[in-house]
Amino acid sequence: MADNALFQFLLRMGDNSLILGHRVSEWCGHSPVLEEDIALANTALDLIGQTQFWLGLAGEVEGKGRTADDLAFLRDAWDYRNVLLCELPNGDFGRTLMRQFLYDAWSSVMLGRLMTSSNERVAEIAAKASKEVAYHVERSGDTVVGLGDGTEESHARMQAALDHLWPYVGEMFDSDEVDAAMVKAGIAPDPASLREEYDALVSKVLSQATLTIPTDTFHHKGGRTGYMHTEHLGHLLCSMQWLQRAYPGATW
Amino acid sequence: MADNALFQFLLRMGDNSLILGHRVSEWCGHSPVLEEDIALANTALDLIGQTQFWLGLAGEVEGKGRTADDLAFLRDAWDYRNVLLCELPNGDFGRTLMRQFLYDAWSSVMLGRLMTSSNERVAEIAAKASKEVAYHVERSGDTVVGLGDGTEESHARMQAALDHLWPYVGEMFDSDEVDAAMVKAGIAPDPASLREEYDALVSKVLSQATLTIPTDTFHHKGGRTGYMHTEHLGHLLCSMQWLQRAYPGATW
Amino acid sequence: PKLLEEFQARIDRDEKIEPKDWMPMAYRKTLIRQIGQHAHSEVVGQLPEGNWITRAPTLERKAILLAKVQDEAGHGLYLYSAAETLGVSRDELVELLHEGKMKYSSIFNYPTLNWADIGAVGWLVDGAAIVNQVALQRTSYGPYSRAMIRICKEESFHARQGYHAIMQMAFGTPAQKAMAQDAVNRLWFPAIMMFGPSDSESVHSEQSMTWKIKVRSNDDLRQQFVDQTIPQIEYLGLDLPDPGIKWNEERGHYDYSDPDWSEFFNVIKGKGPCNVDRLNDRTNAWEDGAWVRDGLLAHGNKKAAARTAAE
Amino acid sequence: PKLLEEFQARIDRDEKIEPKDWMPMAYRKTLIRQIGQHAHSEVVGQLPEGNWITRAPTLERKAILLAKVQDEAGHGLYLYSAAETLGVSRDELVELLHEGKMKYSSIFNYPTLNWADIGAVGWLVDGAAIVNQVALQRTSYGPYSRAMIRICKEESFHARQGYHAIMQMAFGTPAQKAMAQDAVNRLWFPAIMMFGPSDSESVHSEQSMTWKIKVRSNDDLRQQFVDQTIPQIEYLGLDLPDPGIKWNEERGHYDYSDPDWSEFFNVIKGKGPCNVDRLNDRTNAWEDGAWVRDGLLAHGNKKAAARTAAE
Repeated sequence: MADNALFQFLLRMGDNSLILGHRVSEWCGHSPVLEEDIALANTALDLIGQTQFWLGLAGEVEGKGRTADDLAFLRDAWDYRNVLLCELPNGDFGRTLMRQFLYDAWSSVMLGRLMTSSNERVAEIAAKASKEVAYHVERSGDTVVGLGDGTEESHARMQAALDHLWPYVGEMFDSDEVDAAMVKAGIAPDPASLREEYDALVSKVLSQATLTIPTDTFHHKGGRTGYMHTEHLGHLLCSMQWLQRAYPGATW
Repeated sequence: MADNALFQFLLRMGDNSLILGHRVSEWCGHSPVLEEDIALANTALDLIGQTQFWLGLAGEVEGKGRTADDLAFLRDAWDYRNVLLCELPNGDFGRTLMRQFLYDAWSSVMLGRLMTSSNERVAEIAAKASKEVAYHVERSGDTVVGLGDGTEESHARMQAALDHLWPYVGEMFDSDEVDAAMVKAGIAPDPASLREEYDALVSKVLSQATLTIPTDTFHHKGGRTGYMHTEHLGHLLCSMQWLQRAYPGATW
Repeated sequence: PKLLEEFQARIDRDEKIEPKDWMPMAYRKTLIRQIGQHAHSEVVGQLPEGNWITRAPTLERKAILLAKVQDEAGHGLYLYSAAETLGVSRDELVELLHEGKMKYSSIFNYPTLNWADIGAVGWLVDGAAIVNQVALQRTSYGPYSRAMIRICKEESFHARQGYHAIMQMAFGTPAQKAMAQDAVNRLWFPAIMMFGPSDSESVHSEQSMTWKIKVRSNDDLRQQFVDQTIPQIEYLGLDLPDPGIKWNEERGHYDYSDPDWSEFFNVIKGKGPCNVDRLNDRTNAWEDGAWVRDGLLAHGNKKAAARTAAE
Repeated sequence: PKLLEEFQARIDRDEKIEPKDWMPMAYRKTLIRQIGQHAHSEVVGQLPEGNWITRAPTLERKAILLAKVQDEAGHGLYLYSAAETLGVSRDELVELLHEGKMKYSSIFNYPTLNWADIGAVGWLVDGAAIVNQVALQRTSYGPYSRAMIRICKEESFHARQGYHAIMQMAFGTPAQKAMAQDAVNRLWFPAIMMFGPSDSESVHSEQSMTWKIKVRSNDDLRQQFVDQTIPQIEYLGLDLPDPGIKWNEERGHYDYSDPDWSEFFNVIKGKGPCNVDRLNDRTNAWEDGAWVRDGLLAHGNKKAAARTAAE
């Protein structure tokens, strides 16, 4: 069980960065200004890099000889363990950046804790990733502030983005037996324990952005357990996995 | 060569209806009014039915044991022989209906000729399909007229659709050695020979629609030879072929 | 009161009420709500299945699915027509849907996540709908009753096709069987919730029963569905989706666990997995299509004017 | 005329012209056109490669491709900055692009149709670009020359990566090799068209050579590219994409067939396979992003105003 729990935990980390990185990469060449094309490509690149580490380690822990690529390209939707937030369609640029900020904030808190993981490999990956994510959260936060406190239109769009995405935030703090096993082994914190730090960070930025956090505490779930993803994930996989599915066994 | 030419000819017929049918099916549940949801589903259904006949016969002629499904779901983009018109993205409803009309008109003329094919199987399929297509072209033609001669906005949109699609019409009348072989065998007409009847039909409807046919005679090509499809076809196949690619050998 | 008594007497004699007949305002309103929701359900119901049309695994499956979705849109049309006999237009009903003032069946707020879901929707969802609709063939309002008769025929066909589709999966490769199991697990409770809350909690039930707008109780219909479906799941060789399911010799029925009604009410309130997407899809389709409806209307008017001028 | 003589003398001495130096209007205009087109090419060039980012076959390939596209956007930035030193803003240039009044390299109007195209774009397209850009490192305008030096370094890296990617395909499964062959067949002529029409037909060449805005002739550069590329195609074990290719002992160069220049001019006129899609993608991105640019600008102004008020 301990190893399987660790495997699940690593899939969650890796699938989050894989799927969000994929979504962000969809922007390529289509963003509002050249600097954003660069920034979004850079974010996607970092996330794919983190994926290689997390899924690579997941494959090792699983011990069945699966590589990071096998895990990324040869599982079907229900075997993915990313939170729903990461798989939601991009929407407009505001929604993409809001999603990025809401995730970066979680990721920065999570990685900070993981740097002191009892598992050295996890701690190493976290240390490396956390430098990148510190930059991401600063950047996505600045953009959320700039657009939230920009024009009337940009404010309205950012509030709509926040309202749309907020019901997906809670899933990042859900806990189950996998998390309990991670806590027990000193590998990872209970996600619920990140909430306070997260709320402080997010509230500060969103208040600078003159945006209002919805009060409803309901949240969607089903991604991190794989029980019920959104319909969007399957479509994403059609593209992402196409070549590996159509030409099995080839080396690229 | 004769058999290979016939195979290519049948692929062209089957791929046209497959790819266009697929595009039309993307509208499901999203059209402007319920009657159109029904009509579009019906059109897609007929086109998929025609595909089963054309590709089924193609597989028989090829003689390698490939079924219509094998041909539909297990070829990659460059092996498709549909004209580019059929694979273009739907755009708005006007563009979809304009594309449908421009194709239906060609199809109705083509099938009329194929009913007297020297190849009995071809003649049979054509006879069956031509009844359906007679209805399609009447319907898509009526809609083009209704929208072309509707409001200022609908007129402008339909003219834009026609301008966008017209450079893809010419490919339907291109001829090559495959067509020459078909003509020689009395199986199918030279596509170039359909143009006069097509122009008469299309001009009549478009003039009722108060729309102006572009005068530029340039046309795109590369679909019916497979030499150069658009980038759109590959994305379409990612969805269309997903299950067959991801779960090879399964029966559905 | 006299009118009302006569009205009730006709209903009690199993006579059909027709559009031109006198009827109580509340009867009319309840019917409009019920038929409207039913119509909306057919329309919104295109979406979860449409989600797999572009990924149907064979040409035949694609054709079957297209035909089914086409039928559903057709059912939407019959039902809007039935509602129109009560003096409300289709556009009004559609507007109420888009404003969130009318509902559609909650089942369509659940996602279709693998190909077996398409079979399961036909088998379980249409299956549950049929149980309800067969009962409604005896409903007191004539046009609604006749729409139900017509719809039931097609729906039974869909349910059979759905069962065949999931059978193919359940008897297929291990991966296919896993998809079938996953589909049944996810859709079981949403399907049995389709009959609505327990009779004890159902708001509109009593009056509707008296008026024969409803003909059988929620729990009664649910039990029938459960009883007919369990043997089918067993035949497919799939695990039962609820550990509470077991045959109750005494009752002559299957026992089953109560679904999580708080989830049901959440979904009703707009918090199901797909509520936002479904309603967005519909409102976007409607708004994006405004120019089409306007264009065709304008053309129709021009033609009519030309005819008048020519006379 | 004295200024002009001095200017030409400086150029002849291989001195760099800098933004504040006097320069003839036509020199400035030619440079703006050339640098602007070059910048637009980097930006539009994101699209054909972006077309495969979501389908990259491994995590590493996806990362490499993302990094490359990011670099290209960066090159766009340097080049717009170089153009700005000539007194034209990035927004003005972008507007000209969107209005169809400025061009970008025609190569980006060809589609990327299989994964090997991504390798081929790096190897052939960036390869051809580099041949041109290496020459331009010696161009007379300082900021342009320096941008070229910086860009060349990254481009050589891309070209090498592209070659490795297509090597993997050419030495891979039969299907992969077929993709590689298909890519080379389709992209060969568009690639050699990148150097522009033959010297005899090139409109702007002579004056640009005198001013060292261009440093080597189109045909000269094209020959260099052909000579360096043929052995690579042979090394990959692929068929040559042009039956006219053969070694000419006497010239010490490869002979090759002239591309179909009518196609080239068609593409320039907007009739390439992807012109409409590429320009739509760019204009849509620009228009859809207007609220973002406006929002960030407004926020910047508020902050500046707040700082001023605080002082």
